Amino acid sequence: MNTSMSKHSPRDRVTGTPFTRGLGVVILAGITLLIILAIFVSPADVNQGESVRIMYAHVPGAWLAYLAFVVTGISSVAYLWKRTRSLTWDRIAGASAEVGVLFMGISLVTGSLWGRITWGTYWTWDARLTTTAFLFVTYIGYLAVRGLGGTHQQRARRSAVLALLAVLEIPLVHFSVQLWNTLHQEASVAGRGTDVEMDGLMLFTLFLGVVVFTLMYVWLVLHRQRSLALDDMLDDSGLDNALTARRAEAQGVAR
Amino acid sequence: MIAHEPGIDVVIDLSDAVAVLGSFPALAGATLSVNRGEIVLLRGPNGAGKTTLLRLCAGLIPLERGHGQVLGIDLKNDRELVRHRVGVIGHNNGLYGDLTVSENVRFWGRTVGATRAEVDAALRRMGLDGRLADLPVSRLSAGQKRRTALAGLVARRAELWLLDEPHAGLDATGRDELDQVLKMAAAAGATVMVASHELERAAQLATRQVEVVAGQVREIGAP
Amino acid sequence: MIAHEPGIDVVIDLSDAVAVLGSFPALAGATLSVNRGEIVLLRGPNGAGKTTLLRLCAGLIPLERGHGQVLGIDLKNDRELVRHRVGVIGHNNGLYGDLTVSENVRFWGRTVGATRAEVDAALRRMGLDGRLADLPVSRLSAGQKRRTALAGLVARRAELWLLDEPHAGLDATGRDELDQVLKMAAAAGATVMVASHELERAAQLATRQVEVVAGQVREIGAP
Amino acid sequence: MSNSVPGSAGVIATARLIAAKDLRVERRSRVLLNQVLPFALIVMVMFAFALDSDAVLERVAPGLVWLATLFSVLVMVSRSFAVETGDGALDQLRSAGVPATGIFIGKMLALMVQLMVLVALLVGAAVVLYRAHFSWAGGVLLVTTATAATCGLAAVGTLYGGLAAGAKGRETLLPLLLLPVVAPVLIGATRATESAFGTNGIAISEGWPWLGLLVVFAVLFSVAGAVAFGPLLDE
Amino acid sequence: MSNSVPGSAGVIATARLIAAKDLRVERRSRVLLNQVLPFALIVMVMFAFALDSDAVLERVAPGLVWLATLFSVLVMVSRSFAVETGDGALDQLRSAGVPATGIFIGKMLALMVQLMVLVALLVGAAVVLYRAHFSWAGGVLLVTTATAATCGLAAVGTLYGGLAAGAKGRETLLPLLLLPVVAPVLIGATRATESAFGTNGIAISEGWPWLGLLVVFAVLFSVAGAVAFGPLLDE
Ligand code: HEM
Ligand SMILES: Nc1ncnc2c1ncn2[C@@H]1O[C@H](COP(=O)(O)OP(=O)(O)OP(=O)(O)O)[C@@H](O)[C@H]1O
Ligand SMILES: Nc1ncnc2c1ncn2[C@@H]1O[C@H](COP(=O)(O)OP(=O)(O)OP(=O)(O)O)[C@@H](O)[C@H]1O
Ligand SMILES: [Mg+2]
Ligand SMILES: [Mg+2]
Repeated sequence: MNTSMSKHSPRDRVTGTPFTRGLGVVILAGITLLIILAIFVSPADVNQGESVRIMYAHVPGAWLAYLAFVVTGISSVAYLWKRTRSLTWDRIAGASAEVGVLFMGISLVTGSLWGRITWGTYWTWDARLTTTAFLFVTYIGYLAVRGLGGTHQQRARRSAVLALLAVLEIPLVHFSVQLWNTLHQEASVAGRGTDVEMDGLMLFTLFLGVVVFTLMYVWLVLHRQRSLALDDMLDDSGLDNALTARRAEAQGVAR
Repeated sequence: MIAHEPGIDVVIDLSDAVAVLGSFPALAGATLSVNRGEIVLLRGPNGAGKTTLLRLCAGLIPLERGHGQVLGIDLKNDRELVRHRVGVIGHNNGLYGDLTVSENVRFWGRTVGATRAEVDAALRRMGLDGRLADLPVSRLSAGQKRRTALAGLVARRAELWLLDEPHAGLDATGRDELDQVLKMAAAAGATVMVASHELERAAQLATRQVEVVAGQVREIGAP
Repeated sequence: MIAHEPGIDVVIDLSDAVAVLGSFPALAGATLSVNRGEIVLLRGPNGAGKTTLLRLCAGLIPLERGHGQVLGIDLKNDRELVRHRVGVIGHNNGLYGDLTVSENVRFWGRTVGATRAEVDAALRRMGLDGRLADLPVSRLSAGQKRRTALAGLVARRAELWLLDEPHAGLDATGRDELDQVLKMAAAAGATVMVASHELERAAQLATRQVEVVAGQVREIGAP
Repeated sequence: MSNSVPGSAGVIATARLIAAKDLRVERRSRVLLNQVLPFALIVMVMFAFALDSDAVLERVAPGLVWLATLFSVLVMVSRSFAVETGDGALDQLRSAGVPATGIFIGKMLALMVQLMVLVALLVGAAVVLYRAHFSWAGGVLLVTTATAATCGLAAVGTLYGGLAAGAKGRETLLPLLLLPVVAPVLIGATRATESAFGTNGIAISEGWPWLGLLVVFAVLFSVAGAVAFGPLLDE
Repeated sequence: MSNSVPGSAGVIATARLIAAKDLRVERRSRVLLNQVLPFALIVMVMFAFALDSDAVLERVAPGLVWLATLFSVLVMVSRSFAVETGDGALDQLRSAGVPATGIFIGKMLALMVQLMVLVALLVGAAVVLYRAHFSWAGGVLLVTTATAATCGLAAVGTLYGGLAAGAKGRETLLPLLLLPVVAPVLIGATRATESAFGTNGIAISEGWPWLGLLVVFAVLFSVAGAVAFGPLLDE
């Protein structure tokens, strides 16, 4: 249980802290810079033309979704391991999965817009696209299981098991382009020796995008984790009230 | 003789135990101590928390707050360990409708390591030999199903019996048979806790009565 | 006042009735006659055919052989017509777990044309107003579910009440409330038939007892 | 009730009660929204993946929409009757003398409303996923097709769902009963949708005869259900 | 039991008990034989309808076999757990302290046996219906593929079936959880079967890596299930 929070007065029970506020400002600045670099400064691609600018949202989105799901997996391990068992880990896992689904959604939407421009279609049954869709749905299923109800521990246990199995799909998505011959871009940045040479400024913009998305991820997870903690606390204080009420009921029946 | 670890004579020991269903404290601070060999009757109005108390003692639901030990095992950390030493029957029977009476009883007996002889004895004990033994459970009457479930329970030698309205549906003979089984088990060193609304009948069986009201436990003198 | 067709004072009239479950004659030639205003207790061992007898009278299963009339309606040809004049509660409750207590009772009341006021009265009668009324049925305790089912039954003005172990699971207050409801209904001209294994309790309620043994009916003198 | 004998509600009133109850259960449990919908979408994705060729896909998109609908119908019907049989409510309905025709119409209507939502979303998904072409001219045809097809599916689903409800092993009996009967719906709806989409250059006018088939089917099973539901439920 | 305290049966004994019980229930109710099997066959026929072109059909036959298997798995898993939850038997198993790993293995084995029968018949049907080519050389590959795939499907089906068993709306939660996860099985089994059939001129040697994927999947989920089933069932 997160006992440190209950020491504060209710007024302090907001999800923001000076750190996250500072982080928020940095992120706003970062987004501004990213937009400027991505849309105005970086060059158009030889093959892709202007549409390559979508990449600066598409690729960081996918990568951060991976990161989020991996964090969910790691927190789930931390929850399952007896020595570090704490609902905080479970809440981090849940928060991270939610943010991951969001980023995966961003990547899917930008990807299909991009596809419309370069392949002439929003969607095609390419392995990368399909496996991405499966990954997306898997985590929707994960969130559905979190919402099943039951005690907090039960929720944590079930979803942790599920998270460990789900995270294994990530390599499948990542290597799908090699497993199947596909339309989609091969791993050109993080992949093994490819002959694609990226323009320096493009690479930098992409790098900046990843950094900004990472900061956004951290900001979102911190807030979401805290709001989940508040939800759980609300449950607990609801339990206190309910206990009092039930005890009073027992008094009422006293002979 | 039922085996037991020597020295543990307080079989159930709850203090200020809270158990939560959904977000409702069905048990709101229950304190109860039961010794070996007792037959305790749980009484109290509908929704008071009797079923919840039994399930907590069986290690089926978590102990949210307070302390609890059953058969010397801490409910907070090791409640899974309680289970195979406890015999439970709830509101449901837990039977497979496609299997026959004897197959069901044998299945439940064997999951807890009972021998064939023990299973047959249990069937006889509950009057389920003869025509009924080979009838699929789905064709039984309500009381016959309850009997079958009880036979499955009798087939194992539990140290602690937790029974939730076991008499419901049984006919007069069945009730007598069950009471006799429970008394014999208690005499042999097992402990029994029964929730029931049939107060006159259960009072004859019990060595001690306890009232559950709004999630709390109150002692009532010996009957 | 419950309305009834004048002149029909024999509400149930079975002679040598046979009802078959699967291929088993659960009722093997039952003869029984019940007058308006009676409260009949059906007793007898498990599997004797009490549930089958009740279901036959409710028009739920066919009359295989023999003769039978309920409320003046022939069971052989028109058993569907019996149904909307009879109130039945079986071993199951027939509730929707996702709906609340009051929604369930209102639903069951309205299927038989009960008014809102009647539904509310039934809820109050069974002690289901207050916190419970807005709780989904899936969260209730066993006895609370039974109460809800009974409230749904009370909300309608049946001419013939057929109850299969209605007390099972109810607490002491609930039993008293139910008995009172049944006595009032009988006094107002309805007829009641109850199967039960709680003989002491049911004997106080009944005006007449009847024993079912191996699919046949035997009279027992007034209590 | 004129003779002051308390009777059961009429057919229409019953139908309304049952439909309202089913939709309320759905609103509480959100099974359609949270589970059937994603399921149907996944089914479509799986098909697409198993077929694995764009050219083929585009050609069979309308068929896949209706195939996915069909599998969802199975799930929804079994859910709809699980609600009734879980605690013996169906038996209780029978013994309360509630008119079976009313039960049938009520459950069918509730199913139809849910199916309409589902089909609307699936058609949307097909337009995006399989690049089906959606012309506004075909819209009218598409909407009437969807209405007639859902009506037919809801009718036959409710009818057989009720039949299978009491049986043991109903999880598997239902598909067995349902799938062969709805084959005409599958074909008719697919062809009508194809011509609404203009798939394979089929003209819109070619769709109307298929629509006729769907209407006949819907009327047939609605009437059959209304008449036969009572005997089917009875023992 | 050495300390004379009556204990529960061991993992292996439990697994055997549960598997024997499940198979006996199947023998009594004949759900697989009388209902799932025809269902799967109808699904395959429906596909044939929806696709409606021999050339395409022959190419996608292996995919359709596994798609039909997949849908049958859904039905069979939900049946397998309906047996347990109908009268609270699963709860009773938990409260008897029966080792969860044993329950998992037992139910998985029973499911696997039934699936093997199903797949064998579906492959046979594919050979006939879709005129798939069956070479004896590909036989070994086919049999090992079928074994590995059924093992994986049974494992993941049992695992998620148990998870969904207690939940409300389980009829629909199960497909949502199951379908995206088994996609790799679908793909792997399809490709391996294609090369065993020699569909599209794919060589048999190309099938073996896919078999590897299936084996990894089966091992992964068997182990995960054996370890995680207890915590998943528990409240
Ligand atoms: C709906 C359509 C799309 C989806 C779901 C999608 C999905 C993804 C995913 C999941 C990744 C991360 C891959 C990894 O590193 O493991 C990715 C990366 C990438 N995508 Fe897409 N994508 C889509 C469309 C497109 C299109 C149309 C293009 C460009 C023509 C494109 C170009 C890229 C590039 C360049 C990368 C970075 C590759 C790397 O270095 O790994 N994507 N996409
Ligand atoms: N999710 C929930 N929300 C609110 N209340 C709940 C919830 N779940 C259970 N309850 C309540 O918890 C109590 C459970 O009581 P329990 O089943 O232990 O009663 P009992 O003493 O066994 O009653 P009975 O005699 O009727 O069997 C009931 O009052 C029920 O209404
Ligand atoms: N298909 C069948 N084959 C053989 N016997 C059957 C079949 N179906 C039902 N029976 C028997 O029919 C009888 C049904 O009795 P019924 O349910 O009416 O008993 P009851 O008097 O209500 O018993 P209880 O007190 O246990 O509720 C039982 O003995 C049952 O075993
Ligand atoms: Mg109880
Ligand atoms: Mg009975």
